[in-house]
Amino acid sequence: MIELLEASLLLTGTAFMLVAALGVIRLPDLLTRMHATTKAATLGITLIMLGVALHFGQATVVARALGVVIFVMLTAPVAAHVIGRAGYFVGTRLWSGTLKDELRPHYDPLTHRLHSGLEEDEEGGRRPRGDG
Amino acid sequence: MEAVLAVTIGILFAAAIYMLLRRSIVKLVIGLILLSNAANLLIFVTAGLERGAPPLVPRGMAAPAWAVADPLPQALVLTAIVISFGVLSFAVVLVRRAWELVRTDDLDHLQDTDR
Amino acid sequence: MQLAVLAGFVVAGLTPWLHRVAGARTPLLLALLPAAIVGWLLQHWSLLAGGGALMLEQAWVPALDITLTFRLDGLAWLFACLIAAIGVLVLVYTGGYLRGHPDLPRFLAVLMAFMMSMLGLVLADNLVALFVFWELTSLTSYLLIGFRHTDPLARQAALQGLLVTAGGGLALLVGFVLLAEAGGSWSLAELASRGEAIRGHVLYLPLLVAILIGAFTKSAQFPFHFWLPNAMVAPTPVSAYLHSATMVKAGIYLLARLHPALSGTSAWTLGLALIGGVTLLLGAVMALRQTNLKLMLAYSTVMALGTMTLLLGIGTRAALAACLVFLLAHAFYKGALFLVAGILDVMTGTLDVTAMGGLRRLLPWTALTAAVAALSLAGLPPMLGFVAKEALFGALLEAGGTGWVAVVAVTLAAGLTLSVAAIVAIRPFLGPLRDPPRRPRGTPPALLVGPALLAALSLLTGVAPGLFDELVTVTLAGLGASGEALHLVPWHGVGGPLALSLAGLVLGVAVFLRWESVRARLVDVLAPLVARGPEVWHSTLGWRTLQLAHWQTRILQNGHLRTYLVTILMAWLGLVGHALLVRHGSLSWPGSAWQAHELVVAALMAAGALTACMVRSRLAAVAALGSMGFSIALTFVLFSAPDLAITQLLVETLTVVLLALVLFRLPHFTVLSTPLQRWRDLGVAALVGALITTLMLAVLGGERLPSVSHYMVANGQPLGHGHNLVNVILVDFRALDTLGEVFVLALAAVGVYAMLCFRAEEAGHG
Amino acid sequence: MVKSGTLILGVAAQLLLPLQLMFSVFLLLRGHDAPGGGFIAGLVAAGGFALYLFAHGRRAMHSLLKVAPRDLIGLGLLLGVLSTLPAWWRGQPFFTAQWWDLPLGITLSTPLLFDMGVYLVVLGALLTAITALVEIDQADDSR
Amino acid sequence: MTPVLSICLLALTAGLGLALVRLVRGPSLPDRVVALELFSTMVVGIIGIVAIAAEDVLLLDVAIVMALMGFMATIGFARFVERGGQGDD
Amino acid sequence: MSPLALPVLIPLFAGSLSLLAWRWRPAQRGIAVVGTAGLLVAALWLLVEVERDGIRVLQVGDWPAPFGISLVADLLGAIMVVITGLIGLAVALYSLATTGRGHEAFGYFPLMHLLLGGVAGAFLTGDIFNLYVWFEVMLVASFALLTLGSEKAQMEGAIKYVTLNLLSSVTFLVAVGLLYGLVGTLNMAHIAQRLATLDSGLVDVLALMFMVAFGIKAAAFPLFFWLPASYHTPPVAVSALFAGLLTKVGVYALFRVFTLLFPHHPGYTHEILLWGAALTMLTGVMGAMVQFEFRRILSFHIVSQIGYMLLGLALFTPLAVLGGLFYIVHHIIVKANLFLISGIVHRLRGSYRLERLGGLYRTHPWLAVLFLIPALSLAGMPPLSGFFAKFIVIRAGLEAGAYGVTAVALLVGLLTLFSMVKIWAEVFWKAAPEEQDRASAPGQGELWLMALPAAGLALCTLLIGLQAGPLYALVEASAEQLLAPERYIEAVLGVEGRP
Amino acid sequence: MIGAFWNLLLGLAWMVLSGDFSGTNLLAGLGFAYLALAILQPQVPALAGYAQRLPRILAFLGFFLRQLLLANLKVAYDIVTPPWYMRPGVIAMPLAARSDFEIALVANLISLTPGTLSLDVSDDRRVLYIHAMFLDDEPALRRSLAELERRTLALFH
Ligand code: NA
Ligand code: NA
Repeated sequence: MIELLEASLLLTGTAFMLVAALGVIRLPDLLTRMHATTKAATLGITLIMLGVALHFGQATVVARALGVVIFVMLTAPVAAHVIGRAGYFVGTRLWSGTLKDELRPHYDPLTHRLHSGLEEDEEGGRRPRGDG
Repeated sequence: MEAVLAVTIGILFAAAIYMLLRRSIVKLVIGLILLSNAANLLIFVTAGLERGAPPLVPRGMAAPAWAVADPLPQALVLTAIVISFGVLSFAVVLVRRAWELVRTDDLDHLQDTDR
Repeated sequence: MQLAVLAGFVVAGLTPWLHRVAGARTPLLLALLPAAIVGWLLQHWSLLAGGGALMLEQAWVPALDITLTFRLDGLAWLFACLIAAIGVLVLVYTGGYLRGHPDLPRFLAVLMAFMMSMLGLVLADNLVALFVFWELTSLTSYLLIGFRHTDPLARQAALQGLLVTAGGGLALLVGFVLLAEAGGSWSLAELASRGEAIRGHVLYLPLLVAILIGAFTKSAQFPFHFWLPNAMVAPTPVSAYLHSATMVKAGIYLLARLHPALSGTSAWTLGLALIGGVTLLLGAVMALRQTNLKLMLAYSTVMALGTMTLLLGIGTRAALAACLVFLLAHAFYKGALFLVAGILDVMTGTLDVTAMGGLRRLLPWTALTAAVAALSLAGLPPMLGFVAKEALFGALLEAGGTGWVAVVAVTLAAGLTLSVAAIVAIRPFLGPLRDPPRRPRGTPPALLVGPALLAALSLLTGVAPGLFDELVTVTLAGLGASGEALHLVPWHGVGGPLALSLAGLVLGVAVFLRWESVRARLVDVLAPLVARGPEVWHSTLGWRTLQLAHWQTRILQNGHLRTYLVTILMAWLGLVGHALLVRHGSLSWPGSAWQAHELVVAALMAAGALTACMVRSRLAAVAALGSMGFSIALTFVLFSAPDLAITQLLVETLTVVLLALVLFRLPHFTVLSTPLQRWRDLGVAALVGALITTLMLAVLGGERLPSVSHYMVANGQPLGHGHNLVNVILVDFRALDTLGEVFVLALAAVGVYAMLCFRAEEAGHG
Repeated sequence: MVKSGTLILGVAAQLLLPLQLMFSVFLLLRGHDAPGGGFIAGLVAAGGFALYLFAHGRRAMHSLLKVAPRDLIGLGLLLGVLSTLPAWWRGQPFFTAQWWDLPLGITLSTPLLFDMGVYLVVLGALLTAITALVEIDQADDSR
Repeated sequence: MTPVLSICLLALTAGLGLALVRLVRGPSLPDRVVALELFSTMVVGIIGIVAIAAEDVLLLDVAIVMALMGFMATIGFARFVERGGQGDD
Repeated sequence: MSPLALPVLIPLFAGSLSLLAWRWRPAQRGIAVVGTAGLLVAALWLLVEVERDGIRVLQVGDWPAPFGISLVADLLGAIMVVITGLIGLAVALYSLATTGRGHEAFGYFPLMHLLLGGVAGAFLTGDIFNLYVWFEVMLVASFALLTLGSEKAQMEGAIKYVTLNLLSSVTFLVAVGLLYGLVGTLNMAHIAQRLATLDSGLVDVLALMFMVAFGIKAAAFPLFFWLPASYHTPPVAVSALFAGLLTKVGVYALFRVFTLLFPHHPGYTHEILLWGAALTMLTGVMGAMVQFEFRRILSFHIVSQIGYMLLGLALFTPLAVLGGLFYIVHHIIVKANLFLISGIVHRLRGSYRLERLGGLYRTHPWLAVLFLIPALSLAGMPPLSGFFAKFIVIRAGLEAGAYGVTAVALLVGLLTLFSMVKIWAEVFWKAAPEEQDRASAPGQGELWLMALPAAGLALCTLLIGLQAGPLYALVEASAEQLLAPERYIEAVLGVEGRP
Repeated sequence: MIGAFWNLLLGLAWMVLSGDFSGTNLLAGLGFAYLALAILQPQVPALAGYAQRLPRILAFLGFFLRQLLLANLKVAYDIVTPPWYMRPGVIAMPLAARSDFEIALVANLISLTPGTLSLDVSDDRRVLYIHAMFLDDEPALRRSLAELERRTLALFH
């Protein structure tokens, strides 16, 4: 039973990882690819580590596996944010199917200032709106 | 597996040498990095490979009960990795400084000291 | 005696200080040393006259058979006396000649050093010691010839002399080593007694050739003669000293010294006689071509040296005796004439004979001195030169056989020399007074005393040559030509020699009378020969060597890093590949299991590396390197090396960070090389890779000895108190490696910091 | 050029640095018994500081570190060299490991001291290099 | 080694290959960086599987370090991109 | 207490301290002198012990050989360490006068100490991998020193220097890896023991790998390119240090490896070395002939002189090996000194280019004398140290019947003389050119501080020449040790020769 | 609050990593963690005061993991099937969170939630720009994002 659970955890984890890899190949632009790597891979690692914890069944291993998961979860979004932001700001092209971009109008490429669009709130009360 | 890795290492060396022979300084650095990686791996592989037996003594025992991987080449490679890391960091910065002073990426423009 | 010579060197070194104290009296004070040596030598003559020799033992480098032992026998005594005595005169003369010259102290220092080197040379019994002094004379004479060092010509002449004599010196060194091997000893005295063994040795011919080259270069024999006339740019005392009694005679001394050991073979006779004969003719002819007094004298020196070599080659007792007498005569008259030339130079400001005339009225004593010395040079009675020439002709006639060629040559040369003597002694002094650049007034005594004494000696010993009977006899015995006591007489009476002398006289007078036209003819005729002569060979050789050097340096050190790399790699491929082919037999494929994912990882590694090579973007290459590094780490994980894997991962990560930080400033990749170059590089790279793989397979598939690490595995925990064997090795078993490793890191960091921030600081200032 | 060091990265660095530092000490101390050791630990710590540097800038990192990274190198080297000497004092060849059992079950040893020296050197060396690079980068930008 | 593990390992290493393809193809530097980031994450997973296969807990330590430090490469690249080093990279 | 570890530890300790003192100049300068003097004293002590008691061995960490790392001092090692100390002290003193504030503030002295430490470690280690580590310490220190000052020429030279030296390091490392794979040990004595029992052609292959690796370090033909490209670029004290020591570590390694590990097939390996030696001599001297820059001439001459040392090793007779060793000692002293003197000239006239120099014979006669001694010694003129060095090698060559290569050696001697005389004529004899480089007048104390080490080294040259006996006896004993590797093996592994 | 949270977390991490669950080891871990945080304290204003909110944390974790799994499946499905169902876009999300830490935590959690990726926070920290993969129902997405933020902030108040 445990073995079966372990095997399925490992295989599912692997499958998610593969999906992430596939996504990185298939998805059309940088930001969508990053969705694949950040999430699918994190989930894949989590599942595999659960399998590992289950396999050894010792507290130390559980702790280690948990450590791996926590660390990945701590670092993956940060990395994604940093590179995604950098990629976006230096003008990586978005997929043609992208519906909207509310950021672009608020970004001043000369001063590198990123406005919230709420600055006028105090005076005019406009909500931030963007139209890709 | 050793034989397969021997071929791989040969490819690594070839790649490294090819990069060293480019005229671009940046490629030179990449060649150097490839070269030291290849050499480290060579030591590791030439000493013999062992699967699933890290050179760790289990808790409460005086020596591993089974054959473990040879720890000595591992220590050597570790030292070699560290050394090449130091050396290569230096080389990388050197290239940056050189470019700053000479303003060319072309090694063929760096002949003043030989002439 | 060693002490005296060494003291001489010390004194030489102290001369500048001495000069500060003693001022103009320095030369006289310095002359005390050679004078004392002359005294010492005279005092020991009685010992030698009995047929003995004085050995002064002194160790130096015993393990190398090098001693500083001095051996005083007849030959050494003769030379030492000449060196020291003429040395005294030259020192005195220098005091006048270079009075007030700013470089006088240095000149005296070098002159003293030279004198002591000559003394050491003729006194040393050990081959190596002799060689040491030999080279020292080359060196000190270099400094002397280049005395007027701001003049490029002086520097060039000095260099030429040095290269020729030092080059010959190297040949001499080879000759000496071979001689010692053939003779089984480094002692000249012992070698003299082992002539048979040496002449029969397989190395005889090479060692003879080597030694002859050494001697000939020093003694300005054809084809090495040219440096001597060029060396006339030196101050006159130097010319007088080096070319009358010392430097150039060193070669003659050496030939005489080795006569017992080496002579008696046809190679010796032929070599010496031939070269000597050519040289003497050449010297005589070339002398007539000159108008410069010193150059005429220089070529006549060449002629004299050739004569002595010829005599040594003939090697009969009479020839040897003639050689010794000739040597003495030449030392006297040539010393005197050079010094006279110096006087004329100082007094008139020129050395061109055609520009001088009638000086006897202004410089009567000088004229007299010149006349006496020139008589001796001309070989006319009652001078020692005449005695020498008679002996010379006598020896030649006695030798007979093919000696007649020599007889003709020598007679011809004697005639020409006579005209040279006439030109030197008559043209400047007789005839109508011409206007030289400077109008001379009375000669200072310091200048005149030397030449006058030497001229007087020529006359005195010419009248009473018997003074030298004992000396020559004893010396001959030392040369292995012992026999009954020799008697030198001022007049031999009428005979073959006199007839030849007369023939020479007639020729000489004829040439003298028609010198201007003869000279013009000679200049014309010889010009093409001179233009193709040994001096040109020498300069061509030097030039060609320089050209070759330029060429090879341009090819090798061409500034292209990649050709350096290719050269080194090809050398590596060639050497290691050759060894693998020749020394190592068959290769066997080390068979062991593999798993699919391992293959994939290996492929990823290779793919990462190849990607790094092929992508157009720098950062893509860095990323590819990163993927390769991670694959390597994975390999470490797969094959039980967790520490390595962690290290590799971290290092790889930080390398990428570093590269990203650095490459930012650097230019983009550009394709700079041609397709052909790329293919060539690919070929080299592929060969290297293939050889590495082959080497690994050879090691993996062959006999392998067990690793010493079993000890560490067994004792890492019990003795090293650690469960991680790799770490125990790193911090305990091989902690010294790790210590070095952290120093590498520290150094790299300091280097990086200095490289980057040194500039920042400058920028801050500027 | 985009301004570097965002709010998100800054907070992440603040949270990750203590974690990484602690983890590095952990790797250092248990390196003798499990994968780890001074070098690895030093790299982890250096990575943490580098992250902090990128997120908050050089000044913040320096005020955090208190000492110049360069001095860490010297200190580490000195510690490494000095750890070889106690053996001499006991008449053994230099570098012979010395083990002292202290109260509270703590064991101190020269290999550990040595590893700490390695740790400091690695940390110092990397930080020296990285701060120098960043500094120069900024100097270049300001020109 | 059980078939499950073999399959997992092969699949994951194949995934690495896919990531490498994206790394090679780019087209922009951030794309490559994302691929490298995925590469390192997958390595963590692979190490987990290998730990099971080798029955060695301590191999997980490698995974922990990788999980904690692997993203530093991305941070470095991002800094590069942010500071203007884009172009063809 | 054994002094065996001191020559390694003292510089490392001094370097660490100096690094901590960083910008505190007086302390750095003090440590520089005390540290290098300490190194010299420790080295002399070691030499005395080795001469008295034979080969000394220290098992680092008290691990029995071949399991730990052994430090081994035979006569060769001890002699080399003494020379290291000597050159170190001379350069340290000289540096006090010449090193600018900028250099001192950026780690000049720590780097110098650590370079010396690396060199000493290389000379004393008995472990092949440890040798690699010390090589790297030395190398990275030299990288840092070479680039200190960050001038354009330095960077250009350094790129070649770094690349080619790294190639050498990798070659070395690969050779060590293959060697370990073959014999499973790293202790050199143990390797020697095991190689002797191994009947494999791979031994020769590995020998050639090491030959190439060390040949690059030693700047032998055709592997020397990095040296002339870089040695004239750093501050002159650094040049002197490099010129004296660095290539000689490569030569030392060749001597060590080809007497201890691979002495079995001299007909193959040493024959190759012989060719290398001849070509090295020729190519170096020809390179020097065409140069007109003081330090470049000297740099090319390093290459050519390396050839003589290799010739000694290649001939492989007792006298030849002895000659090679004598040559090494002589050369280190003389070549370092010539660089120091070139620095004095530069300080006085502001240039290294011969055409911009001149007139120093008249203005600075003491400097002329100071130059002549090492210059003539380098050219092998008697009775200076170089004469005996060359004489022994040439005698050995002739006795071994290697006439061709001996002829080359002689010719190269003549051409060396030509080069030295060229410098002499241009720098000292020639009248000073009208247009000169600007150079501030040096202070009297500064000049003294520069001249003192140069004079000291010149005195050594003179003494070795005039009293060649003691040094001869020393290197003779050393050559004997080298040619009897079993004594080394026995000293390291014990009499019965552990596993 | 944050300080103590990290202190405890670090201490526990120490204990579990070293595999030694004795009290002294926990103490040591807390000590090391304390030291590490002490170094950091001057830099982080947020490190001040904390309360036990373990139950809320656990509930939040459950919520979060469920989100993670479900949305991942959606993305996976889109990747493995040939046509693209996704409707990506960048939206601006007004932030209720105020402290740096809160903003960062919200942003990172949003990044971990499939379908959304935090790009950047505006300079005045009032808006978080998010790249979303499925914008077919934007109001629903905004609602769920707001819910996530609310639950996250509830952990600290
Ligand atoms: Na280490
Ligand atoms: Na789809």
